[in-house]
Amino acid sequence: MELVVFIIAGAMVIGGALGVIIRSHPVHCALSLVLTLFGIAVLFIAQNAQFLAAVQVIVYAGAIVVLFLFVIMLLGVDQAEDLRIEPFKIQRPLAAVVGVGIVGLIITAAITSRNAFTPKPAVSPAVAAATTNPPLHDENIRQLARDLFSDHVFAFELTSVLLVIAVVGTVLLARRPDRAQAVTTDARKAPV
Amino acid sequence: MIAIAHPTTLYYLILAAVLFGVGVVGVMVRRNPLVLFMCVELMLNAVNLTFVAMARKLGDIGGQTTVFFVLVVAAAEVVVGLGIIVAILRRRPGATADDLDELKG
Amino acid sequence: MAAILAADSLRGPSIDWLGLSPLLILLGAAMVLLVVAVLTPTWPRGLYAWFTVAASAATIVLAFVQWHRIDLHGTKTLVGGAIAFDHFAVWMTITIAVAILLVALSTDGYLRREGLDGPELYALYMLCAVGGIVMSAANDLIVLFLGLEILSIALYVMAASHRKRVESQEAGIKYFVLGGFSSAFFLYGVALIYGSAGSTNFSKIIASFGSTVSLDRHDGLVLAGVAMLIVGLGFKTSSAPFHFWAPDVYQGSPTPVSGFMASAGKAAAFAALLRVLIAALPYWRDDYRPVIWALAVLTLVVGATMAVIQTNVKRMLAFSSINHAGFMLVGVEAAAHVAGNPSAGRGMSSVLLYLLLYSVLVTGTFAIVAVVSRTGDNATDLAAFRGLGRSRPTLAIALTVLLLSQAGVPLTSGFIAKFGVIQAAVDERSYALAIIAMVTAVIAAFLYLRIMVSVWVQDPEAGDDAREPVRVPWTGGLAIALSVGFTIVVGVAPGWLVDLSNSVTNLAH
Amino acid sequence: MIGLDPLLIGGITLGDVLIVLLKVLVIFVVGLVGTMLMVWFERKVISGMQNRIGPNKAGPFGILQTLADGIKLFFKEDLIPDQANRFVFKLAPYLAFVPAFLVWAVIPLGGDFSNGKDGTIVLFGHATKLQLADPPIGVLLLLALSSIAVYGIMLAGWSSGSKYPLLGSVRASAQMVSYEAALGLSLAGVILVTGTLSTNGIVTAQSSFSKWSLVATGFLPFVMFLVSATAELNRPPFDLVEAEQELVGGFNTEYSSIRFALFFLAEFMNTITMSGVIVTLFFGGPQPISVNGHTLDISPVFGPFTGTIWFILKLLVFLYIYVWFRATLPRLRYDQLMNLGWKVLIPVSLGWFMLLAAFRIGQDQGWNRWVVGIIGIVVLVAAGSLLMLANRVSARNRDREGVMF
Repeated sequence: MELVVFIIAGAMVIGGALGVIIRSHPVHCALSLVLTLFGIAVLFIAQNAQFLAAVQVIVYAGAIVVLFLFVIMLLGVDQAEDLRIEPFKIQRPLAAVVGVGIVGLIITAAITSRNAFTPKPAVSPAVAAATTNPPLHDENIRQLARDLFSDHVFAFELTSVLLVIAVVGTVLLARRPDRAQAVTTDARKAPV
Repeated sequence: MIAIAHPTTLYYLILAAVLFGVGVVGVMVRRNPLVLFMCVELMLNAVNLTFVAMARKLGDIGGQTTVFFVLVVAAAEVVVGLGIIVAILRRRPGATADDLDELKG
Repeated sequence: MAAILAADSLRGPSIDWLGLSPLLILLGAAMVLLVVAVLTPTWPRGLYAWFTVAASAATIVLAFVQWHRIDLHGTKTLVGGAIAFDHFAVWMTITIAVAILLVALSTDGYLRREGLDGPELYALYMLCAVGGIVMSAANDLIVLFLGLEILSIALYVMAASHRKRVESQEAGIKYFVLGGFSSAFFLYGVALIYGSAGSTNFSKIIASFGSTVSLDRHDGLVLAGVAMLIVGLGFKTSSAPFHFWAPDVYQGSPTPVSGFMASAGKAAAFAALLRVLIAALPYWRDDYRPVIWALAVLTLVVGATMAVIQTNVKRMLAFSSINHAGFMLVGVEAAAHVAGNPSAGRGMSSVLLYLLLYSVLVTGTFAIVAVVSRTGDNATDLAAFRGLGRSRPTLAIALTVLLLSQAGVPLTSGFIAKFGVIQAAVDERSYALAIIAMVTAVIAAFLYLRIMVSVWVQDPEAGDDAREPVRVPWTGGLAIALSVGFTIVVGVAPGWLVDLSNSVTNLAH
Repeated sequence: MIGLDPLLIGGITLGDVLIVLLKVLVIFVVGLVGTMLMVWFERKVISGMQNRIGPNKAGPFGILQTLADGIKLFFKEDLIPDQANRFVFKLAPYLAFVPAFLVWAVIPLGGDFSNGKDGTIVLFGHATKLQLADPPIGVLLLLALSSIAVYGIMLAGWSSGSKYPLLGSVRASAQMVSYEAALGLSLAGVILVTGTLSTNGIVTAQSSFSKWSLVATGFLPFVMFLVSATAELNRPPFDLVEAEQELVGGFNTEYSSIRFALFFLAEFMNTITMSGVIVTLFFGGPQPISVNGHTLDISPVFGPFTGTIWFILKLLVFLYIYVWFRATLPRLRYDQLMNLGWKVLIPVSLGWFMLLAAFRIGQDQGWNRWVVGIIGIVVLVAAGSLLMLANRVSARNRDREGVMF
């Protein structure tokens, strides 16, 4: 059952990811990204992370990709990129080598420490506790909340700093340059 | 739950690694700054998947909490990144990463 | 339902507010600055900068109080083990606060000249400093990552903040894409370490690896994780081969911001590197030390040789900062020899000393470049410095002192810094590394010499080429003076600072 | 795992599967028929308010008018503009339509909630909830689906390859993303009071009138929710997306035939869905009206479907309110819309949520609730006046610099 879910969602994830890097049109890329994000959300549910699955959809699909699409449409930068042009001859082989290298590295690492993973640990503490007394309906959310506000409370507060920076930064960047006193790119050619 | 065969944590780790690799290749190959961001998002999602898989393996909720933080970071990053892109594209519509050549590097 | 909720009420960790006070001061000051700036149409000129200076000065004072408290009560961790409260953290707090103090002073005149007056940049400096301090004090990989992101995202914005220069926005976008890329690597490393250690908390990671039998350790995953972490932090510290963003970004960013990146940004990244490698993963030191060694050699060589062929002073300084990063890596390598040992050599303290001294140096240098770059922030090629010795002799002398110090000439702080790391390397018998470092120092000296020749020997531009005269605002002048003064004082009488730096090796767990 | 229905505990028999399938089928059919009736209802009510007759030819009272319209649309020629991005153009109507349906999966449509029961009833000898699924994240699913709904509109406008639809869809997505924040914040108040994310749990918690979230959260979140839900739906007075005078027909100008019908249906379906959500969140869903232990008991008449009757009655009230809005309120201007969203709804719902949270902490810690309330309100007023002051200063700065934003 979980295997079936894994295969379908995994296909969504990889298919979407390939779509992002292969499709020439930014809007199509964004839609492929959504496919990947949904696949990931499904995998989260399959691994008992319901809350994260919902947040993943709300934040990523509902906000981030919408923002991408919004920028694409607002700026009208939706012409397709010609993927046949390769500015640097070495770029693609190099990318392929690096990509395969990284994937190979991690997979090798994971497989060498395989014995840590293969025997499915049905007796992990949380699961063990769950089998003895039936878990609350929203056990996952409760655990997450408790962890968030006890062990990770400092990190949680730090995210607020992060959001403040994002807001201040966007306000700073969104200001238009005053046309009256715009300085050209080369001050030497500008009438001083 | 009908137990036929459970995908082990290893399956998820490999899937995440492949996703991460695709993201890396994308960042190195593509030129449209918006698509570059999307590839970075792919990489972050690969990390999220890894965290959740690890959290389940360890029976520890901490991995899921971390994913929550990564989501916040991703949102903040995208907001700022798109802000920069809007600022730059407003001046020069249709710029790709290769057109950004004021800085020789 | 009520019964369940009551049973659920959780107890948060206890919080030592005084221990967190430097962070809170900076955060609060940033908030106050933003709120008040929104409520008043315009502030009297220069008040933003002075407010920032006051906040960072308060931070420094509070940091000294913390230093004393640690002397009395020893180290500990705060807020449920999220961050460490030790001399290392306090030292970095001071370093970063000094950096924003100097940068804020030099930003004031710069922003007014460019017609960009506003509170946002100052608020970002302070928020960014919060990120940097959190990074260097982190006792948890997630906290460290969030600090890293706070620092980086603020830096992306700052790099792109000059609205009138296309180069600035391009620098922003380049930095952003590569920064996001490297953050993802760092985070993947965190995920892999979390998977094998079962926690992201440093204390728990050490406990987990310390207690398990070697068979049970998932070596492959940890090694891959460490590699990813080093790649991620390699970008942030601009170590070769992950340095390629630095010249472009330093050149494109507003000049005081470049100074901020080279000082606070680099300092925080190195502190994070030390925390991760030395504090969290001492058991893997034999695995990552060769990597650090290779990075150090590459960084030293690339920084020194590439710097010499540049013609833009900001790019030169970027490569020079890469070369300095190489020196710091020499110190990190020395520290890695003894990671986890009770007697923690001189590696770590030499790196921290280097960071403080270099931060002051480089902010001063960039303050001078900011002044010389003139309106539009574009006159940063070597030609723009020609004849500075004749037109602004005091400024030229200050620049000469700072450059000599960067080159590592005795009687300046740069010498103390370089001497420290090389001595640490020699202590740990990394003779090859020490020799390479010294050779590259000689090559890099040529670069500083080129700027000095421009300043003192060559004639100023005349006729059509002539640019507006260099004007030094007094705040910028003060920043330069402070930096030069510190450089000479420490260069002449380094003993007290070196002694202080020797106590940073006692990390909290 | 995902929905803890008593039906699915233990072994799954054929009967259980059939019941689930039956639920799906009923929701689907009733949803479609309900949408058609809603179109008719709206036209009839508006024509009544405007003193005309409205549809009256097809069937009794013109009730089959929508069906006739649907058949006509179905047989019309399907046009795809030359400039259109064909794949996305075809995809968009489904993206608009599907989320509206999916929400019904988590809304409790009935069941027995009397005396603190959790809504389980016995159907054909199987204990089950009158709800397709009850995931622990129910409310978040609502938010997720409402954020997915943006895609349909956004992509429809963009893929048409035509100017006005694009403008319409850019407006729509900005509007929906902006109001989603206020929607989420007012919803957070409900979650805080009921202490659960599951829709079933939220309904269970609202066992009497004083415990209805409407009352328990202090009425304001409901108003906020209603306003931002109307904006999410792009219904009047927030229907700038399809402001005919400005945008020809809005994001769906280039659509015809069955694809247009899908957008049309999605809009009305969404209205019903949102009414259902409001009833569930604030009005106790299938719970009967009960004040001080006196319950208005209609169960002897309707048996196990009492809850469903209550749900439908409450739903009808909101459907009427939406039609009423449409008939009476003038449309906002775009800047007014954005100001309302960002400068009023979001700050107010955030402030109110903080106040609720303060009360909650006070309750846990045993503080005096009056003191908490007074301090909270003083703080909120101070923050509010700061915000207003800041708005005024920035407005003055804008005037001085002569910039548009």
